[in-house]
Amino acid sequence: MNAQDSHQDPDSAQSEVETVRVMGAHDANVIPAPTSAPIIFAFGTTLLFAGLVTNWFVSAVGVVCIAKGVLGWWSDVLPRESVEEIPEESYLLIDTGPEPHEASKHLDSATPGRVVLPIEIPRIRSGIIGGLAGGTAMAVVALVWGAINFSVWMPVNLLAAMVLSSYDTFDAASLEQFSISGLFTALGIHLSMSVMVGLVLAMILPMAINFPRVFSIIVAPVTWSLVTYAAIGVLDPTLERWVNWYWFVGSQVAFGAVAGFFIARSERIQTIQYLTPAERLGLERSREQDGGGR
Amino acid sequence: MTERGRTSDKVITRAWWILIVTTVMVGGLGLFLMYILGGQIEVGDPIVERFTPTDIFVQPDAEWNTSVLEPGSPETREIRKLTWLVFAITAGIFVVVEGLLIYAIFRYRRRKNDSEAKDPVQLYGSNPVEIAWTIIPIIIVFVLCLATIRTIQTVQPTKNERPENALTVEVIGHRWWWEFRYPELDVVTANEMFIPVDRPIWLEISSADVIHSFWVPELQGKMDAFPGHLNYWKLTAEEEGTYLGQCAEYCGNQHANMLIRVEVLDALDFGSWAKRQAQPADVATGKDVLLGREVFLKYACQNCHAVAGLSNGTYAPDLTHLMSRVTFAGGMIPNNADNLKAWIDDPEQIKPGCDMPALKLSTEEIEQVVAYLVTLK
Amino acid sequence: MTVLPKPTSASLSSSPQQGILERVHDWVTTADHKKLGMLYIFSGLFFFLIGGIEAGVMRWQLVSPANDVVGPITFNQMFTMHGTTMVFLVGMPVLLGFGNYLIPLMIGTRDMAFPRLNAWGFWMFLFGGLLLYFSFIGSSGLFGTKGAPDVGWFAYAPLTSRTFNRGNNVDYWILGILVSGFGSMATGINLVVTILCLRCKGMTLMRMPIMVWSMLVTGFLVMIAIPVLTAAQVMLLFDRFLGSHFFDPQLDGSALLWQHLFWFFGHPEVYILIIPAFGFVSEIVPVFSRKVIFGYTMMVIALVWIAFQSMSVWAHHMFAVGLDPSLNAFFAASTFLIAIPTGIKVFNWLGTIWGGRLVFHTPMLYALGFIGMFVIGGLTGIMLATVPFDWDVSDSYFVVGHFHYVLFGGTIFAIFGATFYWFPKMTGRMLSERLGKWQFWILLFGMNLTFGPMHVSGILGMPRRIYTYAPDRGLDLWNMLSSIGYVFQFIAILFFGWNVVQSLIKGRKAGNDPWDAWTLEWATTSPPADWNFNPLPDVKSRRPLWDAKHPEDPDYEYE
Amino acid sequence: MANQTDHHALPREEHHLSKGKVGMSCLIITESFFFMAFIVAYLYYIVIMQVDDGGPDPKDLFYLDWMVYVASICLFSSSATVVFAAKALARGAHDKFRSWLFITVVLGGLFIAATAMEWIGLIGGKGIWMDTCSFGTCFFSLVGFHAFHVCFGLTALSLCLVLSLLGKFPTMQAERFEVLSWYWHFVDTVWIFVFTTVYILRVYT
Ligand code: HEA
Ligand code: HEA
Ligand code: HEC
Ligand code: CUA
Ligand SMILES: [Cu+2]
Repeated sequence: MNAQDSHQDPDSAQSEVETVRVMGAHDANVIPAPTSAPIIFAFGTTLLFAGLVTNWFVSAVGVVCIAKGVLGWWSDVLPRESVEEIPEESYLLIDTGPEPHEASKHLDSATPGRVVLPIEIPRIRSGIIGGLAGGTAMAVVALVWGAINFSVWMPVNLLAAMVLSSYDTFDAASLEQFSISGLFTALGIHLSMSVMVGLVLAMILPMAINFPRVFSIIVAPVTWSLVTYAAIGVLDPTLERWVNWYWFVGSQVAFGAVAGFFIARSERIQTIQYLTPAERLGLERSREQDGGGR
Repeated sequence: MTERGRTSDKVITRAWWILIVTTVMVGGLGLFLMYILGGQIEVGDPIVERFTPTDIFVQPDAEWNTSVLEPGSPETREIRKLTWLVFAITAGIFVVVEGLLIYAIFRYRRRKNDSEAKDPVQLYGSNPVEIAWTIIPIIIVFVLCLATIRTIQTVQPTKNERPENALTVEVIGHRWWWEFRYPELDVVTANEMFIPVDRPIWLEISSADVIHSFWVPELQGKMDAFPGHLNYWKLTAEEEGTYLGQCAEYCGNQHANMLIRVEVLDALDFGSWAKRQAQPADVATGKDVLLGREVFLKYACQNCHAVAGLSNGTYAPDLTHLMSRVTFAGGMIPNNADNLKAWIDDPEQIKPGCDMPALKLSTEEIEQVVAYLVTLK
Repeated sequence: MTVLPKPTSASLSSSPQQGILERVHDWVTTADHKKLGMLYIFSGLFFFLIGGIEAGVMRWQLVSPANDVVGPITFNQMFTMHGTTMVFLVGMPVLLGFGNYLIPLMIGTRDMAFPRLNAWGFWMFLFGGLLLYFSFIGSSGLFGTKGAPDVGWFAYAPLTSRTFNRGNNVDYWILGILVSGFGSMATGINLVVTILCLRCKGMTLMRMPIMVWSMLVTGFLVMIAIPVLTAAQVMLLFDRFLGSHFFDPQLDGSALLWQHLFWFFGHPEVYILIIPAFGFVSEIVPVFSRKVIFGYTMMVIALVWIAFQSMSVWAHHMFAVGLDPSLNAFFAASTFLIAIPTGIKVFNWLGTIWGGRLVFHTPMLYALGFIGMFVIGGLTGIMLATVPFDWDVSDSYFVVGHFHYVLFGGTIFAIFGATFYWFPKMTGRMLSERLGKWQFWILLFGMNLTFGPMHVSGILGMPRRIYTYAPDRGLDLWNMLSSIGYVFQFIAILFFGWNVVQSLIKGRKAGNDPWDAWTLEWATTSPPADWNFNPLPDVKSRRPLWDAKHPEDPDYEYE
Repeated sequence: MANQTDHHALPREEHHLSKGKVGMSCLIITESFFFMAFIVAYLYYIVIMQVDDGGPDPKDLFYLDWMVYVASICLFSSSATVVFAAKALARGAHDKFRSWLFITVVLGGLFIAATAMEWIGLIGGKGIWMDTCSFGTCFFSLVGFHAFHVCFGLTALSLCLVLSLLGKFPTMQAERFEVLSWYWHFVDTVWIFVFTTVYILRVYT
């Protein structure tokens, strides 16, 4: 333990232990000893700055305090921390029970008092696929409407007008033109909306609704259309000007029907939520890796 | 096994119903509000009159209205549509969340006959429910983003989007008054901005000292006035009348008294106003008036104030047509001889901390200089 | 539950017959995280009273139009000192103080990672705060002008330059906050290191109480945000003392750069003020619902998400400065996104009380009040993030309403909740429930009466930071209401003060675990011994005390 | 025995990170953000805005003569030598430790000397200082803070050297020294950024 001259001692095993004691001694039976160094140091620093707005003399006093604080601090931690031993008595009031020896139970085989909801969910993927499929169906309906009445680019541009406010002033002829920015904007909006709505449907349909078909083919599209109807003046005045509401509802229904179909078909899987992200990323050992688990 | 099945089934069903009711309520409530308040209906429509809560937002006995919900230009009208949308959405969410909270507080409080020891079912969470209440807000936020982006595009001009027939006004913030310059008309005035109705106004906003912010709520949102660079803003007034505004960025002592008055005139009146303003008004006659003019020149007045044809200080408000304005000192007091006397005697009394010094004029000199000032029509 | 033999004396160093000097000496030389934590909380609450009185001066001045209680200069000093105090000398220290006190207890260790640095951090904060307040008497400076700083809590350039502020008051603002900023950085680092390195046996990251997670995230935010403020303040100091021109537009500096730097700090800062509050609520709600927290994992993810997101939204405070439209759009979108993780947290709290068996002790009242009020503030935040609407109401009382709902209804409510919840642990005595409930209801009413009408006056066109307004603008009623609300708040806070004093002297003895709670701090004595635990605990789940209390049905079987 | 299935009782080493190392990493993050602000200011005024206030164009000032190169090389190589020193100390090879540490200190000292020369040239020779122009403002604060950090690191390293010469720097301090060397690496890394912004970007744009 004569650390003072251990630098002459090439025995690294010994020094390893010492290192741990110096740097990470939090489980040793000691607590840091009281010290006046920090307050003196802090006071000095404050005075140092306060000197700027008062008098250089204040700063000078500050420097002296800082020096005293720093030296005091050093002598507190070097060559090793000054600490107080703690008594042997026990200060822990709990006993968290025996070490669990077998693999732990899982919530899916849980007793009544414990639940994770619901035990099985559809694959998240099914929501995405359903959304994309539904989105395609919806787009087809919209394009057909466009092709019959204007050109196929009409619905695309109308959707893009949600962001591109310059379209507000366009006439039908310009809106029938192909525009690359219109295409990408519309695609972006359409894709993200489809996927998100698909996901929500996937979460809701299989478990919550006793009449999923009715919900996805009628209730949801109608609700959605109504909301759109109310807000369209703000969201997309261009669309408001040209839209045909029958076709609009039709396209929503197409979405609901197709997305609902895909979601209903999907298999259910067991929920995996009691695997923590840290475990999934391998940051901490999981029960699988420990050989426990399912 | 059956036991467990039943418990969790019950909780599942209940949890799902929360979610569905939530969604439907947001949808329903939002629907209702959007329909009523949204862009569907133009102002003046009886439905709006009947249902909007604007009643609180108009100032009942106010001489001027500065409510942001009373649009007076196409720009603010555009903004107001978005405002109602976001009002409706947040109001819907508000009702739902607070409703659920209050419901839960009453429904799940511990009753008298609940035994202390018995703990409720330990419910750890639920992936699908959590996914749902992540995605639904994402959808809402997505829609809000799109609406916001399009309104920004419509309302905010960039440097080279100056409308062709626009009238340019250079707005310069000073501590604590506003300077308005009309480069095309060769007019300079202070605190009171005159503009023609129905013609786009192109504002080039800047500051002579610290940051200010130009804000006339009924005509346009605010735009900061920075020293050292120009900000561009545009507005079109739709009705003649007086609009009140105020500096909206803290700029020191008298930030509170840095008011703006916008007078909207019809094209003809505006034309004659501009013509009058472009000419000097310094046509002093009469003994007191001439003496007053001397005083104005003798004391430092002329170093700070410009009077066309007499002095050209730029530090302080241009006084060339002082009496064509209804108020002075940053719009805080009515413009009349008595107030002017009090002001010149000791500005500190009226506007504490302001940048005009008391020049210690004798009562006589004050009388004279004010006699001169009131000729500046 | 196996209760091990009761310890007798709770402290090494303090014997019962200590003179006042020895006791003071004990406190100023302490390196014990619990004492420092209490010092933090106590000084923070003290500054809260000062800041609250400053608010009172403002409300008095604004109670009626064209009022003449204090002049513009005093008023401007009041809101500057009020804002600065509440943010830097109340919010941060109290929250960090609770972190200091609780983190080592919650993760089952004996002290912070760097106990002396911890003490230094506290003293830096305190001296910094005192330096700031010294400006009231000390800043007449060379030119004999002014007293306390009067530039607003975000001190926009170039108002802060020598040209426009000749006395030393701005210097006091810079230096006071600079000094206490160093302290905060030290404490932030200390929290992160403690949490990452000193967890007891079995305390994996995903078993830490949400409160510990929130402090970890806060620590990171402090490490990232405060240095940027420090750098900006140093630049300003250079401008004022060495004549450099970072922020002087007359000399090709940029007033905008200050805003970018300040808000790059400022927005994370407001999350530094709310995330620990989220932590408190996440501890209190489950205990008084008698249920495990709903969706622990998502709660953690949401915290981290909020922290990251908060670094990319700063320019939403600058929508009116004339940024490029595309930048405005970007920052609006980024700001909206924060609603999602925050929503997750709100819904998960609802999920926690859903199906619980709610017990309405005072801490729970505050936690529920927090949820209710914070949602209001959050939703007005969303409205502000809508750029065009922000052009309308930015820098108006609508904003003042927004941030008081999140700061008062959020942070301060959570702080009161936490005080009622952990006071027994810290002092061994309960606060009076009766007084506590009175305080809660009066405060809830008072704060809504104060801050609710501010939204209206903002919409009616009342800018913030004005010391007076004209009588004919329809603002009278709303300001009157706000000021009346202040009186209610004042009374409520008096209740609190009385409650604390009363309970310290003759409060009911608390026992070690008065709320029948589940986290580790309740597994030691109240107040804890200097060394917290002996031996150090060994946990197997997120709720070690649940395991101990229900050996037949422990948590670790399921997590 | 239970090790296979017992995932609850993680062995302590599992999450036992070193306080010193984590603490230093945190300090480095904090400091990086501090420097970031100054680098942003420099980029903003000098590289992006190219403020023209009569101040000198950095192009004319830094002809990238051998001094800047040599100083940078000194600083960068000192990062290597400090590693050798730390390794030596961990092995208990105290003589080697001292020599490597000495070289490090010398290299750092050379860097500071070069900075000082440059400053003397700018202030004394060209009359440029913080208050003369935007360039002075940004340059002196950024480079100054970096130099300040180098000095701080140098002081710490020299102290270690002195202690070691006095025989008061035992092997058990190896981890502390390693942590200190991280700080030194950080100071070097900052120089990479400073060098790029100040000397490369502006001079070659
Ligand atoms: C604790 C502090 C705190 C917190 C948490 C917040 C949270 C938020 N703030 Fe606030 N803010 C301040 C403190 C805070 N703020 C302060 C002090 C100022 C003024 C500074 C000054 O100028 O002096 C300010 C100013 C401010 C502005 C600038 C206004 C201006 O000056 O013009 C903006 C603009 O975007 C804003 C937005 C937001 C948003 C979007 C949130 C979001 O984080 C809110 C998220 C929460 C919710 C949305 C509610 C819960 C969510 C749900 C129920 C889910 C469903 C919701 C949706 C789908 C929308 N804040
Ligand atoms: C955590 C933050 C926080 C808190 C808690 C508060 C609390 C309060 N705030 Fe403040 N406020 C801010 C943060 C906060 N504020 C910020 C950041 C600003 C912006 C500043 C700026 O613009 O620069 C601001 C600005 C601000 C303004 C706008 C000023 C302006 O723009 O002109 C107003 C106006 O009414 C106001 C009022 C209040 C009131 C009435 C309270 C009340 O809730 C206060 C309640 C407290 C009490 C009632 C204390 C009671 C005291 C006692 C009981 C003492 C008795 C004891 C003794 C005598 C020893 N605040
Ligand atoms: C140091 C500069 C200075 C001098 C000298 C000065 N003023 Fe002023 N004056 C100002 C400033 C600045 C204002 C604007 C004050 C404000 O509104 O905050 C002002 C405002 C005024 C106004 C109101 C103008 C308006 O439209 O708001 C009048 C009238 C006026 N001054 C008259 C005078 C007279 C007469 C004298 C000489 C006896 C004088 N001033 C000398 C700086 C000066
Ligand atoms: Cu100008 Cu406020
Ligand atoms: Cu913000």
